[in-house]
Amino acid sequence: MNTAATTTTDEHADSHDHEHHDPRLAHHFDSHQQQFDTGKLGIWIFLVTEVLFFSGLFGFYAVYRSLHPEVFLYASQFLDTTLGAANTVVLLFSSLTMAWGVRCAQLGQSRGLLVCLVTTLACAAIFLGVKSFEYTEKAHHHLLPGRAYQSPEHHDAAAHATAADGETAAAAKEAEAAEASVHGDHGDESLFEKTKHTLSYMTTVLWGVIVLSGIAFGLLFKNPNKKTLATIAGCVLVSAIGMQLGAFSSIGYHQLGHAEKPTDEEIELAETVPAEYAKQKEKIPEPMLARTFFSVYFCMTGVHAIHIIGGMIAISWLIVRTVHGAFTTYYFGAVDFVGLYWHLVDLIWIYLFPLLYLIN
Amino acid sequence: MATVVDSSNPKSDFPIQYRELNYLNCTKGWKSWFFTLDHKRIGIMYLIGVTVAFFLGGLFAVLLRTELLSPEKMFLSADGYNQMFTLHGAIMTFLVIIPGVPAAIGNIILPVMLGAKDVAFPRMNLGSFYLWMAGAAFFLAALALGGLDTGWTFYTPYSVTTGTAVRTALLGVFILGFSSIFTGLNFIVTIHTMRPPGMTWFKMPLFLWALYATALIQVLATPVLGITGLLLIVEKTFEIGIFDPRLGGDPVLFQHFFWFYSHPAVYVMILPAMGVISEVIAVHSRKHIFGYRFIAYSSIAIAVFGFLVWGHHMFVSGQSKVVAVVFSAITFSVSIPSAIKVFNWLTTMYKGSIRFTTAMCYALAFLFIFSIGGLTGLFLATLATDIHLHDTYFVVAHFHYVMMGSSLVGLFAAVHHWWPKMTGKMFNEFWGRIACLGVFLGFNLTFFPQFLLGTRGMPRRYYTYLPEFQNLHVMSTCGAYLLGLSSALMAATLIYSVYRGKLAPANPWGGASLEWQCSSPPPHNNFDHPPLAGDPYVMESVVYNEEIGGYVPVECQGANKGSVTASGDNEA
Amino acid sequence: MSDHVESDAHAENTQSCHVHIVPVKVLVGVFLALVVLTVITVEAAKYDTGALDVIVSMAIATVKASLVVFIFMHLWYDKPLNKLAFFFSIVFAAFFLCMILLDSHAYDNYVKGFTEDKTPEFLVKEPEAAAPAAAPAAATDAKPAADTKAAPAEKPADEKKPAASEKPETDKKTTPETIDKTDSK
Amino acid sequence: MQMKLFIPELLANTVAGFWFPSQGSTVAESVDSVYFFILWVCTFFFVLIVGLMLLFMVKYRHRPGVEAEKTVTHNLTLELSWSVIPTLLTIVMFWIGFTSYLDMRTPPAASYQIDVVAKKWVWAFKYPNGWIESELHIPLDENVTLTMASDDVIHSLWIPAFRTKMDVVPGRYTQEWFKAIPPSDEDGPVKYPLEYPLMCSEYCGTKHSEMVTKVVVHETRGDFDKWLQNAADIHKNKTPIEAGEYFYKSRGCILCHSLDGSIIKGPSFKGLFGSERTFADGTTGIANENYIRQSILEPQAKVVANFPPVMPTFKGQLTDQDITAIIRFIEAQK
Repeated sequence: MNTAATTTTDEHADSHDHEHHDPRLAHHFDSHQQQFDTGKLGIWIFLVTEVLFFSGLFGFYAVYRSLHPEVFLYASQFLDTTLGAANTVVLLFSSLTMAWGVRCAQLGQSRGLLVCLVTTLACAAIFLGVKSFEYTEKAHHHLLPGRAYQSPEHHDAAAHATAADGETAAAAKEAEAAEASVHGDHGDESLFEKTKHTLSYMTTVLWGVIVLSGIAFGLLFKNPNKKTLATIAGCVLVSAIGMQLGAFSSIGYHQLGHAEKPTDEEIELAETVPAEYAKQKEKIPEPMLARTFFSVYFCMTGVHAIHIIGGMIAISWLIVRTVHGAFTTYYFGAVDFVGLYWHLVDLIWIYLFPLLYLIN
Repeated sequence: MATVVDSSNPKSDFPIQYRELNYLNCTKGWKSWFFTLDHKRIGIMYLIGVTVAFFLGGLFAVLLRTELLSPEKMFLSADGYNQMFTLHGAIMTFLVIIPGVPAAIGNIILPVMLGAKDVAFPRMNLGSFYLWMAGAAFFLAALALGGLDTGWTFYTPYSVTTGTAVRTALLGVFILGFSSIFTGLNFIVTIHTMRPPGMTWFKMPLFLWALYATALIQVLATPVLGITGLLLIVEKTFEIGIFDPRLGGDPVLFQHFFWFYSHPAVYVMILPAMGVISEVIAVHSRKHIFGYRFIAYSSIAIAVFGFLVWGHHMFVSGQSKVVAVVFSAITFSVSIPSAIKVFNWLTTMYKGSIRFTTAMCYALAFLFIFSIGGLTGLFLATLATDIHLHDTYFVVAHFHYVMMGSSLVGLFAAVHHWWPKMTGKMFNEFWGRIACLGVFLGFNLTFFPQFLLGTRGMPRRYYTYLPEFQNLHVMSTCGAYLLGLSSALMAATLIYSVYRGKLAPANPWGGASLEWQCSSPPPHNNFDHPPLAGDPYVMESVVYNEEIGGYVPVECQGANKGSVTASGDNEA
Repeated sequence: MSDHVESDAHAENTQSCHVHIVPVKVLVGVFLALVVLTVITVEAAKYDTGALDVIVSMAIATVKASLVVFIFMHLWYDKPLNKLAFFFSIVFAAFFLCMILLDSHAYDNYVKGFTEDKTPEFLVKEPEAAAPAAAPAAATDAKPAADTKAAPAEKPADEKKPAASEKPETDKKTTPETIDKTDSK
Repeated sequence: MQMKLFIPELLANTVAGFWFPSQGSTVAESVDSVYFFILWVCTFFFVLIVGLMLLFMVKYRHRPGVEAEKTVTHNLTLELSWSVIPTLLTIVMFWIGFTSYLDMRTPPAASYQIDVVAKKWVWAFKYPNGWIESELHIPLDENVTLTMASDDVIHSLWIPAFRTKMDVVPGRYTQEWFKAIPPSDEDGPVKYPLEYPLMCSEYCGTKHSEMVTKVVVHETRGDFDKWLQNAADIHKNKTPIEAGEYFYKSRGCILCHSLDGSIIKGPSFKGLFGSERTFADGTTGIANENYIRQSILEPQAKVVANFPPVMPTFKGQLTDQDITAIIRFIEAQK
């Protein structure tokens, strides 16, 4: 019925011959309303495919969690709930600004739209920054999917597990001695430090990006012919700053748990087991399939992160078009559609957060 | 020859027969094709791509059948044979049948049938074609990088452990999946929002219903294939232990994931063909289709039920008994809508005036083949018999009767039915019918013996076999040769017509749906004005006109009744 | 609610596009509600309520998701068709999940039985055994096998130990590379 | 089972030879009955559809001057009837299929247990006394339950004559049961032991089509036990080299290792013993008893250069005595 209404244009057929000068209306549509409704249905159906795409991952999660609850109970303690919650709020806020941006677009307030979009982009970047910290930390504790996983239970011994396994008692002792010396050698470069180092490489790169894109932005800003390039540089700048912010604040948060200069004991702890786990009073024995949890974790958050990156690209594209003044009160479909996509990404995180971080 | 009526003169008596400018010649150069947003050109490119893939897949099939002439090794190595049947299956399903009718024929015909200027998202449409190309490229790359020997089903843990190019092929499948999703999305939105005035849901041609149902499946099922492929790639690369039992994974879970897409995909293959048959039988019998609503609803019913039955591929897989019983019960529900369709088609022919054009011959062949294909499905839905028949040549024969016999014969019917519309040329009916006869006989000779092979104990995917099966295998191989030759003859007939064929009138068969109202081939924008749509199956609304050699709307026959332009709207 | 969409479909002017516009107050209100719900779900997770845990956190997540879908994504004001589309995606996903869960639980007994009998063999030795070129793994496994059986003629598996004991460190470090090698094959 | 009433039993049995191999088990009979019931229903509908189609093709073919007659475009009664009648028929089909499925899939409590291990591309049937054989031997008229596990990929154990099939899935046990019955003696007296083919029907790689062995049905339990005892005493009855040859042929070594120097998948046994081997990791060693033993139990430990590491382990499937026999057999291949 709706569709019939929007396509009823034949009585104006003659006047339509001249309407095609409007560059915002594609040639095969009769009206902006039709164009908008078409796009809206299109994006909803795309979201349907996204839901089913993720349903595969959720299915994988559901099967393994219901078959091996102990794995999830055990392994989820290695995830930092506070960081996860903070990230959730950041993402929710980005959803707010996106929805607000859609509203601005509908009302034709392009300045407001620009502000909202940039904020959304920044929030997305912060989310990724925090995520990259979490990934780095997991990687350093060898809490990785598949073969790369190493049990945190005998973390420091793990490096020599192969040796200790099949040997005579004497050989095993020897190996342990060797291990102790290895331990001593690397004592000054604890995992705690290594995490920071990896991140500091990342932040160095990010600083480079920030400086370069900042310069580009500054140079191009005033040039009306280079509007597009300037805006792209601006988007990169915002993304890099956002990521930097996210990474720094999570490092800061992580260090809060330790003294200004970590004591030897703390370094030891940080090195052998993840901080969250170290605090645990009663240790749950490690189940056999503990690594499956990290497969789930990395697959789900990884695919989600890819969607975030896709969303950031789409938002940057919107920013460029906004700067060019493409959107008006009757042509704002693109903003609405990217907004819908962004909300869906948010929606998936809303489920991922309790499913992965909050298992008790 | 018929009078050529100039499109600039709307007062002329007859609809425009031959336009100077049509979508094929309005612009020139390779760029005008490769960057075109015109749905018809994209459809033509799809058709060419699908044809090439079909002959490649067919070549593999002929080689496979030749190898099976003897119960011992002939000329292929065991690994070569395994790779060949895998690629035959993968190419035929992902590159030929799934995009065949919807993406190739559907792209060309759907908007014209709807009286629309284009599909809703022309750029996405072009994108989906390029994704198809990329997917095909990945398949070829897999072929070059050491082949693929998992069977098109990629069952774990075999696919995880084999050393062949599984990842490349899976990426191809992933990409092709998105191509399919975009096509489906486009069709759903187009059908919802771009119907012309007067075309309510129940005045839509049944082909559109079928495409709509197909698109629903494509959109709902294909993403799961995407994530399955992705997870399998990740599994193979990082050994994350989802599907690999050595690491605590569950190989049966993979089968669930895989068939959740791949069973509905069977309906992606057959539903559009059913839509084609509804059109062809009605038009060439000159009869209103019988039981329109039942056919339309049954398309949707097949699409919906098609989702609920994937487990019947897994009756012997170690799936639990409860689930097997549930799936067996639901599986039978799919057979009902198919039965309804067949009976409705038959009744449509009743008291008609049946013309044995090539397209109609294919449609009749479809009825015959699909009856066998559909009915043999009952054996496989029944738990007790499926235990014996699962993974045998009976299954091979069954799904070839449905997927090759029905879907591809449906595609052939569609190509012949709309060929004049697509190319503006008439093909040689005599050779067309000969090819059709060859396809029909060759097909049955190839696959009927395989039912017997299956029940007698011949497992599928066997490279050598017990000598008692040789006679039937030889019959089958002879049929395959005949089938291959006939398909080549069909292609030759059609291609010949492009260069030497007679010019086609706008409505050579007397169809009443909108696509026959614009000239052959259609102009770039299909319709200058949105046409008024009526009942697409009132064949009396067009009558044969000697002078033109085709059908014209009734109003045009008598003089001075007001003229009708090509786009079909009445100008006072 | 679909009034907003349809009201001006017949307008003379094609340059119009009518949709529902959500007020700022509502948007901010929804955001605050979402934050509050996030805090609640984090706090709730700290109390061990057993099986209820998942249900509670999923219920809260669903409330949050509905807020996002209906308000931020305007689905509440949207056309019935779009609602239907989204609804069906959820239904199909749910059916899919239910069936695979039903199935994996129905054969659970088999899997567990198998795990007790066999899996240790796969999993315990697995870090080494699966990497194809890991020689020590084979050596270590061969020994118990040889010991448990009273091998009559020869006692073979014992001589090659020394070679294995040198390897462990390098072995560990090369794990990533070995994985790469397996992949590239 | 109770649905047999429906089925034209006599007719079914005479055509069975055309469609099926002879019925070798109790379930075969019920499967065939279900099959023929569906077959007759399908034949009826097929004849109906194609008959009508041909009739219409002739009767309503296009003739000059005769136009299509306008008939009703729908008829609810008619359409409902051809929706409802097939529905009822399919319910019947489901029911008979379902009941005999339950029979096929529920192993009786009292049955003879045989463990099956499938691996690329051999079957290993382990009898209660520990003897492992690559052919399946069973007594007639006795329930037999196979408990199956796979060492590598999915296989599927199919005995066409028994009409039963079950996938062998790695990572879990699956079960399959049957009770062999004597075949009909229409074609003269039945000779025991009976032999039927047994094959893998789930694609499992290169030699999938060679994963075929046979089921041997012994007439009485006594015959079966005698065979089993005799087989298990292989080391008493045969010289080590003969026993080794038996294992070589029956355990699947023959699939990859030739005796004439040609290379199939693995190194040939010809002249192997005592020769110097170069391994994939560059080290070398002499092919002595220890080496061969290790290669059988831990095949990936030392893989000879230029050969793929594909050999499955035989741990738990060969006793030390068996391995010794194999070593002696290899030694004899000069």
